[in-house]
Amino acid sequence: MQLAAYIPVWVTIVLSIGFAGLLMLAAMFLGPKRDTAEKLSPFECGMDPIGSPRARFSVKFYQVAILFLVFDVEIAFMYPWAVNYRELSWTAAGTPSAFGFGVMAAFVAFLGVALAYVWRKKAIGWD
Amino acid sequence: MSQKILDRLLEKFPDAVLSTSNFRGDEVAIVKRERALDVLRFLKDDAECLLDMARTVTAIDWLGRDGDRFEMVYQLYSITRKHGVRIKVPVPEDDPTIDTCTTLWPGMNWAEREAWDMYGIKFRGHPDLRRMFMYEEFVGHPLRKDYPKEKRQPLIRREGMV
Amino acid sequence: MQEPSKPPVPVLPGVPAQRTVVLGQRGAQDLDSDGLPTEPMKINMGPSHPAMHGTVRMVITVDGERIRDADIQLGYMHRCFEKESEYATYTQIFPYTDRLNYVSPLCNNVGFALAVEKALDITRKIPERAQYIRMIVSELSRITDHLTCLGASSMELGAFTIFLWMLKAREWLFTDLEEVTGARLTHSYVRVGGVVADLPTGWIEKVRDRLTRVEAVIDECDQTISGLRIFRDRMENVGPFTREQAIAWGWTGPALRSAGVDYDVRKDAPYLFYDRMEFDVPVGDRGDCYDRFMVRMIEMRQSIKIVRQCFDQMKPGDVIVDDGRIALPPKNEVYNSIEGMINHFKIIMDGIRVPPGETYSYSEGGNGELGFFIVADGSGRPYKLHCRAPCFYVLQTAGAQIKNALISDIVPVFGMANYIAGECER
Amino acid sequence: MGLEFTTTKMADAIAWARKFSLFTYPFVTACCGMEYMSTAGPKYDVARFGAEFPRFSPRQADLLFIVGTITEKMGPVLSRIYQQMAEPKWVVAFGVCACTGGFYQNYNTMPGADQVVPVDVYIPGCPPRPEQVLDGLIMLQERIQKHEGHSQVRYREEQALANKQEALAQIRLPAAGK
Repeated sequence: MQLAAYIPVWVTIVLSIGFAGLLMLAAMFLGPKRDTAEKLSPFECGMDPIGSPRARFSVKFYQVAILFLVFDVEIAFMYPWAVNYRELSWTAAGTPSAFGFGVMAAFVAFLGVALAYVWRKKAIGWD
Repeated sequence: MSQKILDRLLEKFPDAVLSTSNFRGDEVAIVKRERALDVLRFLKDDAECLLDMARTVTAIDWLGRDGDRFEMVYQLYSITRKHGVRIKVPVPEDDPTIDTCTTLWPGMNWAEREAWDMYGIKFRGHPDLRRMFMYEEFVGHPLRKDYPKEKRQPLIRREGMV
Repeated sequence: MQEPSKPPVPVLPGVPAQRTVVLGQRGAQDLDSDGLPTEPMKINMGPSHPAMHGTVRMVITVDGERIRDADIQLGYMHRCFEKESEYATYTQIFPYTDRLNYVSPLCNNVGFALAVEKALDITRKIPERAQYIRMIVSELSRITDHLTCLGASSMELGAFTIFLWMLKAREWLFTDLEEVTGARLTHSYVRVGGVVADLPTGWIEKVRDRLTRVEAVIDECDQTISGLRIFRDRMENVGPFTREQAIAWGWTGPALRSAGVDYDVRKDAPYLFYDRMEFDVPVGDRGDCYDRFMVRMIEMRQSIKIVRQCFDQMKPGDVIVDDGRIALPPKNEVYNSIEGMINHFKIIMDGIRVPPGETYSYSEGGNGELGFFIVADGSGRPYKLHCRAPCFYVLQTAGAQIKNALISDIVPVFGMANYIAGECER
Repeated sequence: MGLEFTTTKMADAIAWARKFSLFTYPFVTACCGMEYMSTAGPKYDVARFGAEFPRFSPRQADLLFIVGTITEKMGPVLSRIYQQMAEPKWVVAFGVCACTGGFYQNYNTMPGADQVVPVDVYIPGCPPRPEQVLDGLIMLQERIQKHEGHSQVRYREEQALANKQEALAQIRLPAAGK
């Protein structure tokens, strides 16, 4: 099991988490903390806040957010596929093969069914 | 060209119309306060006049004039007939109230709120008569002649600022 | 199924009597109800908000994204135009009128000058060239008004390039108007009886070529954005208004024309030389934001046509009425002759004496019918000066337009109402 | 030398970075807004000074651009937004109405925004030409570099006060010990 092949992946993960974490820690410790009651009150375009921000809001927000997540992840998977598309569509023997295209077509088709279902159920629009 | 509106007014409301005049081409009719709403309704619905657009509603503060201190001014116009007239209604100082005309022209809702805010004339039957521009804590009606121009009522000042 | 006896559902104080559910107690009607019960939330789109153009406070009661009720509060930019003008002479009021609708300041100047001239009854004595110059500068100012309104609204809907292109065209017009009036924005160029100074030499050729380039920018923006699917979806039937509603609510200008009423003061009650001009008035049909956008887009082209006709018909002549009681005498006369000095002193010190009386005069401003109601008492200062602000009445209906609309519809409605704080709150 | 040398150099370096990356909160109310558009527009591009990025939330802004007339009703709004901004923060009064109320001397116009918030740079003009605005911005950048902004001075005073109290506390401790 060539674990070594995954070293670049670990390196990027460590770097990204490290960099983000470092910045947040630096901001937390080095940044000046000068909180006043006025500064901590929620920003409501300069007026006194009405009602509490903890009020319950409509479930449709959650629905739209989850649907966005699904199709966003779908696009995220397309990136590595697109980068390796040239190798995927040639077999080792050098003859063109539809494997690369076929794999992604199937993937998109599955999610297309999901999109059709969601569209018909009108879960995407607001009303 | 809208002299015929004044003639119709005189013939329909001889008691309500106090006087009519024509200054620089503007036809003006001064109407008693009690009959003001009927006159306005007539002007709006009558086939001859059909004043379907009220341009603006404002008030004049004749401080120091004998007789009624305030005077409501209705500037009316008809888009189809292309003529217009100005109706003025004297309002006494001790009881500065008048019927609202938002039932005839809903567009005058804010104009009346501004007249209330600036001159202190109450409009009976107005949907929500609140101050149009000034803040609730403001005392007095600023456009009245006896309100000094620079009398501020500050809500907030930095320490050390007057 | 026997109805389980359950305690009455308590109504929370302060929240309007809407069907309120306490978690965990599901009544029978909740199971088969179409939507899940929601509670309205009050949101504060306060004065300092980009979509509110900085000075309108709106408290909206929102059910998720759907707006149930909107209460618009003004007053954050009330600069007491009417109180200030009661303490200023007629000539001193011109700078205040610049700052009413500061997007098309010259239309205000011309409107106020016409009102005072009507009160003085000298409308026919204004020299021809002054009237042509007034028409030219107010039409150029109208173009800058529409450029700013369309540019800012497109930017608020995401089309930042349209904003930059239109701002580029507006900069050209600002520099041209600056050559004539001396200021980019607050010109105070018009006076009672005429204008301050004649057009600089060679200005007309420069503006002729400039207008062709402005027209090219307008066409470019029109082709880019007017047909855009996303843009049309955001603008079409957002805040539609019928003819009767528009007239009843006092709409005028591009808003009223988008609702299907072809009322334009330049056509219905022509002032200056608009009756000699040949231009047409665009009229929409649904009265929604898209129609208001297109009406303004077409109106800009008509204004360019008017300016070109003015250039062709204009002849040299003096630019202000030569009446000592109204117009300041030329400078050499002021220093070299007693009458000139007396005239100059009288006009500056106690203003132009307007005979007692009340007049209402109106002209076509950037947003619609701009009226000035002057009560004169014979002194050099008006006893009362009321300004009919066109966007005051269009904004009044913004609450009704966005009822049952989505929160994102607030932006086009406010953009197309072309709410200008100075004019709306005077 | 030691810490002071680095801290002063470090503070100057940070000030240099801050002055060229001002995030402005455009508190736009009146006619000066049109000139603000032109300043941010293509011809007088304020992006050359790094101050072009408008942030419509006081949390993410460090420069409060007060553009236009401030009325009495707007006073509390302006004061709250100023207090909700994170230090260090600067305030520029754009136009004569924000500086002194301009030629609106009446019951609802506040005679200048400094009645409510401490202003660092005043840009006169009604409206000021875009070049004037850029000149005002350069003046502000010099102030930032020299650490003379109101919030910077206040921060230094508070540090000095804290250090003094700390020093006082140390002196008293041994006496209690004896």
